[in-house]
Amino acid sequence: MARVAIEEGYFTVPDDPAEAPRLLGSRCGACGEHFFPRRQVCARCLHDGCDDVELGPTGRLWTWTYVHVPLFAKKNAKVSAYGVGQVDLPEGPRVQALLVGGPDDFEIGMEMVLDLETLRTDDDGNDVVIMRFSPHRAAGAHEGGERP
Amino acid sequence: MARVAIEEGYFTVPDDPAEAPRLLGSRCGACGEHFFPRRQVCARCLHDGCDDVELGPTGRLWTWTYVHVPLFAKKNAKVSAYGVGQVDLPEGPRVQALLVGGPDDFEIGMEMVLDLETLRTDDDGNDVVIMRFSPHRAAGAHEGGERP
Amino acid sequence: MRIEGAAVAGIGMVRFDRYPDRSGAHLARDAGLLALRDAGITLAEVDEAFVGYIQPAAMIGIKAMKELGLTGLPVTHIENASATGLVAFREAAWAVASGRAEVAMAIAFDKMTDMARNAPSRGTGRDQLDSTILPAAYFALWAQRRMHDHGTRPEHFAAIAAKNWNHGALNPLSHRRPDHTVTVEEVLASQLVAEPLTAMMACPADDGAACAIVASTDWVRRHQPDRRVVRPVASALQSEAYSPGHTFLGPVVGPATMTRTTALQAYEEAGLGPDDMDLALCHDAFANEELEYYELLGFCGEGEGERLLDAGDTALGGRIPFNTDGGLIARGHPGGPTGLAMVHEVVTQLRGEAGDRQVHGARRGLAHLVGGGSVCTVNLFETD
Amino acid sequence: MRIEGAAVAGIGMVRFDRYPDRSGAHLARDAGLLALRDAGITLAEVDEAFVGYIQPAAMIGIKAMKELGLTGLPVTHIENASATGLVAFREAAWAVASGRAEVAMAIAFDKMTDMARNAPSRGTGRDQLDSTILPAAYFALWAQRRMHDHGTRPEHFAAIAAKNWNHGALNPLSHRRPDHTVTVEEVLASQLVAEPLTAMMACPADDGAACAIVASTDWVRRHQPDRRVVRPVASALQSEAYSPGHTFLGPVVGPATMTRTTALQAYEEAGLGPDDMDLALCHDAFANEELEYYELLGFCGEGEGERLLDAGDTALGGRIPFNTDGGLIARGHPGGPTGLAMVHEVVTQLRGEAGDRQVHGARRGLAHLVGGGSVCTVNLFETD
Ligand SMILES: [Zn+2]
Ligand SMILES: [Zn+2]
Repeated sequence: MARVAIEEGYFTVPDDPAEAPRLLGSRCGACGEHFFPRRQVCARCLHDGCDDVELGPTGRLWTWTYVHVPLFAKKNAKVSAYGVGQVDLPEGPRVQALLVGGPDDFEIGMEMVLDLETLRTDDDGNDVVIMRFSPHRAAGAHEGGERP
Repeated sequence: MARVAIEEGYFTVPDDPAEAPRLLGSRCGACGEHFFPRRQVCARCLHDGCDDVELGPTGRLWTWTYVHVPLFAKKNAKVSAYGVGQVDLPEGPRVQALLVGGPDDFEIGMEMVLDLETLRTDDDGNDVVIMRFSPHRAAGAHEGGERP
Repeated sequence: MRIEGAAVAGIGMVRFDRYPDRSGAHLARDAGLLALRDAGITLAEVDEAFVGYIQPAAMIGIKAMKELGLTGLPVTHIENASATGLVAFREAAWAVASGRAEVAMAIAFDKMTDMARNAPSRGTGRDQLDSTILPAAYFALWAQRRMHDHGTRPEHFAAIAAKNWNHGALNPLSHRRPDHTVTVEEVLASQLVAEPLTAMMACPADDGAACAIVASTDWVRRHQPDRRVVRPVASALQSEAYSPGHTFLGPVVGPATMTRTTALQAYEEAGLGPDDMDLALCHDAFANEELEYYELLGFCGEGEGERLLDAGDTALGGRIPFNTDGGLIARGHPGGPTGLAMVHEVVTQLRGEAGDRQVHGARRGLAHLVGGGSVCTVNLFETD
Repeated sequence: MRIEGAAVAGIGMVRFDRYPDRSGAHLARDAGLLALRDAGITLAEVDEAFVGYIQPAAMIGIKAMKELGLTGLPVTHIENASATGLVAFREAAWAVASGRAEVAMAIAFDKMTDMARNAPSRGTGRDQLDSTILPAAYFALWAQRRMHDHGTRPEHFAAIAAKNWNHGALNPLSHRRPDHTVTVEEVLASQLVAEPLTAMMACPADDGAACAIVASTDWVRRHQPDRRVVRPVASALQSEAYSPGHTFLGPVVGPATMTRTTALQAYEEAGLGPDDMDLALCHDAFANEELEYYELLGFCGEGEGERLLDAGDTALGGRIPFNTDGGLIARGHPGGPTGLAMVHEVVTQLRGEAGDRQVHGARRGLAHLVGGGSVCTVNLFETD
């Protein structure tokens, strides 16, 4: 019944399913730049010593697409279409991830929120979850809107 | 019931199981050097134009070993020990291949003969065969003996 | 640093296509034999070879080289994702320029059809954290943002794709050689892959091999006195520099702006600029990329790519024809060999041997690729 | 051609071992940080990088480099089977010698434990035509033939293995550091792998990373005025030349004689000979190889290797100590990083910083590897 991440070290899996997960990132101890995913050496100033931080769970949609042929050029596609996008976190990082919704649900600049999707059940009976972003219904979708 | 090669283009699979298979090689049209397996460009004189020839089926054992840990450094070994060797064909090429027999059956310089081993049955009911060398019982095993 | 004293001595390629019955090593052999014949030599005259392939494998480069002969020459496998072929060429050019080789070979082969077939079956596009973005989706993200920023329409992308399909029709070595003039409407009507990109805006999955032989300029002048000598003069290679908006997770080819800084470096090294170029080959795995590169390679200002395209400047007959051989979209993109097919086309054009697609009076050409990971390379060639 | 004007500015390595919980990219990062620290710089000062790995994968080299920073430097993946690390080093040395880089990095990582685990399950050693000969069997074929030709006994191979295990005990960076003196009897009593080779005569499967930074000699003298400057002076690389008895099918590393011609080339390029060497590192994936290389590298005549060994000449304290760091057998052989671990050891020795295993007064060293496919490389280093 527990939920486990598809891969450890990328996002939190809150005990309460109603709680939004957060991204596991880093902050440079020297210049303050934030990164996702975690890294030890700062990509901006090369300082060796980033600290663990949690990022998100909201962000703004920088760009998106909707994939109609998921396994383009591979013939044995058996999965449905899905959205993917890049989301700018308020802390700075731009995150590529799956999007929840259809091709008419997305607009550049809209507010997005991280959530978790259950992919399958593992051998121990745990739900294996992956992170994704959904349009944030409560927030304004127009570009330039204030961040929450 | 038919026999098929594990990979095409390396050895003949005679209709008569009692007949020895032959190796599919090449002979340079310019310098006459022989090669196994087939090749288009001569490795000796770089002439572009080798002709198909059949080689063997006998040869002389240049060196051999007996593998006691077939998947050395891999933990899931489930195959038995086996011999491998290099056999010098009368036409020139030295061929690495599996050997039939136990560690006490081999001696450098002994005469070897090519045969086929059935590995499995494929979906069409054919026997999938691989080539290997066996000590040639009829021939002398001492080094320097004349070639047949 | 400018490449001094190196020239292309020979080129050869196997037309990109699907070759289920031919091994990569045999494709490489055939491309290598063509290049050796074009150079007028055998492998015995080659001092060093760089073999490019992307397919996940070790040691097969040297095994492929053995099909050409066993002369003992140094052989090194070079891999740089889609940029592999040009980077193998860069190594060959520098081996000559540094004096360690008089004649060096860059050769590449790949079988994308095998790679597609052998891809992990769990690759459903969404059940691995680091693989959720396929290349088509990745470049579609660029396209969507460009449409938002500049009002670009899918018709623009379709026009580029149609142009490159039609260029391919003029190239006997192109994978796709349409028997009719491909139209914008036809491209738009093909299968939608990822908004707004359609199947005809994308390169095919194919197999192939290509080879280029580099020698000292002296050697080439001596051995090929009657031929126009084509020289590589700059080969800039860059990986991604950090900038805000960088994405770390998921397949990426780096920010589009990598192309700008890499091109600037190449122009500076060669002492040349975009106005000196007579043709350009770029990474058009997806048609919208080419539009970006018009600007990033310096052929027009930011946001002016559509105008350049609409004016026909980037088609054969225009001011700076792009992807004269059909580009990745038509000529094909097997992976490693792609960059060497570009060298093949630039050299053919600068020699004046491009037949129906000849850019008249072409004296300088540019070859550009980006590769996953991410890298970018811009290579400049000139003839006298 | 002699390498002029290049010197080693920094070295770093992660001790080879099994690291199930650390990614290859993280191992590379840690080795890279050690080398950068040893050079006294950050990645910002590095002009070009060559990343080596054998594992069948594309693009992961540049992903690993990103862990060290995103400075935009050119990054190229180099692969040459077991010779990968030394060939990446060769590229870095030439990038500096040719003037295209002032500071270049060679970095390599591999996880043999992953490769062993992920090997195709059908790899039973006998159900594929081209894979019937495992490396252990392949080198056992050499050993059996040598025993036939020269009367060599398994005790000789065991003596070499024991020596290298015991050298490893003196090296904090060795994978295997036995807590007792390993004896010939102990080596012979270990599991028989392939006649006549036992498990203790073979290198382990391990994970690791190593890095070397090369800079112009001027740069190194300027930045490291108090340190002995170690210079690569020759790096010969050869593939297999055809000779009668060549085997084409099945895993091969080429005829043993490749080492002779490659060493001759390196000596000639450097204007040095075997008598000038103070230590040598060679490809001792299996102990019997080292015996062959005594002769093929020119340290004794043909058939005299056993005498050299018996006299203790190739042990620490002897005339020409081989594999002072434990060699592939003890220090380990993850694949790509192996050659850079050799550079690490040669540089440590020539700097005079090898502690308990220091070769007194060492001024020149040799590093040799062979790689499947087949290639051979011999690299010579010297200090003032
Ligand atoms: Zn920082
Ligand atoms: Zn011949």
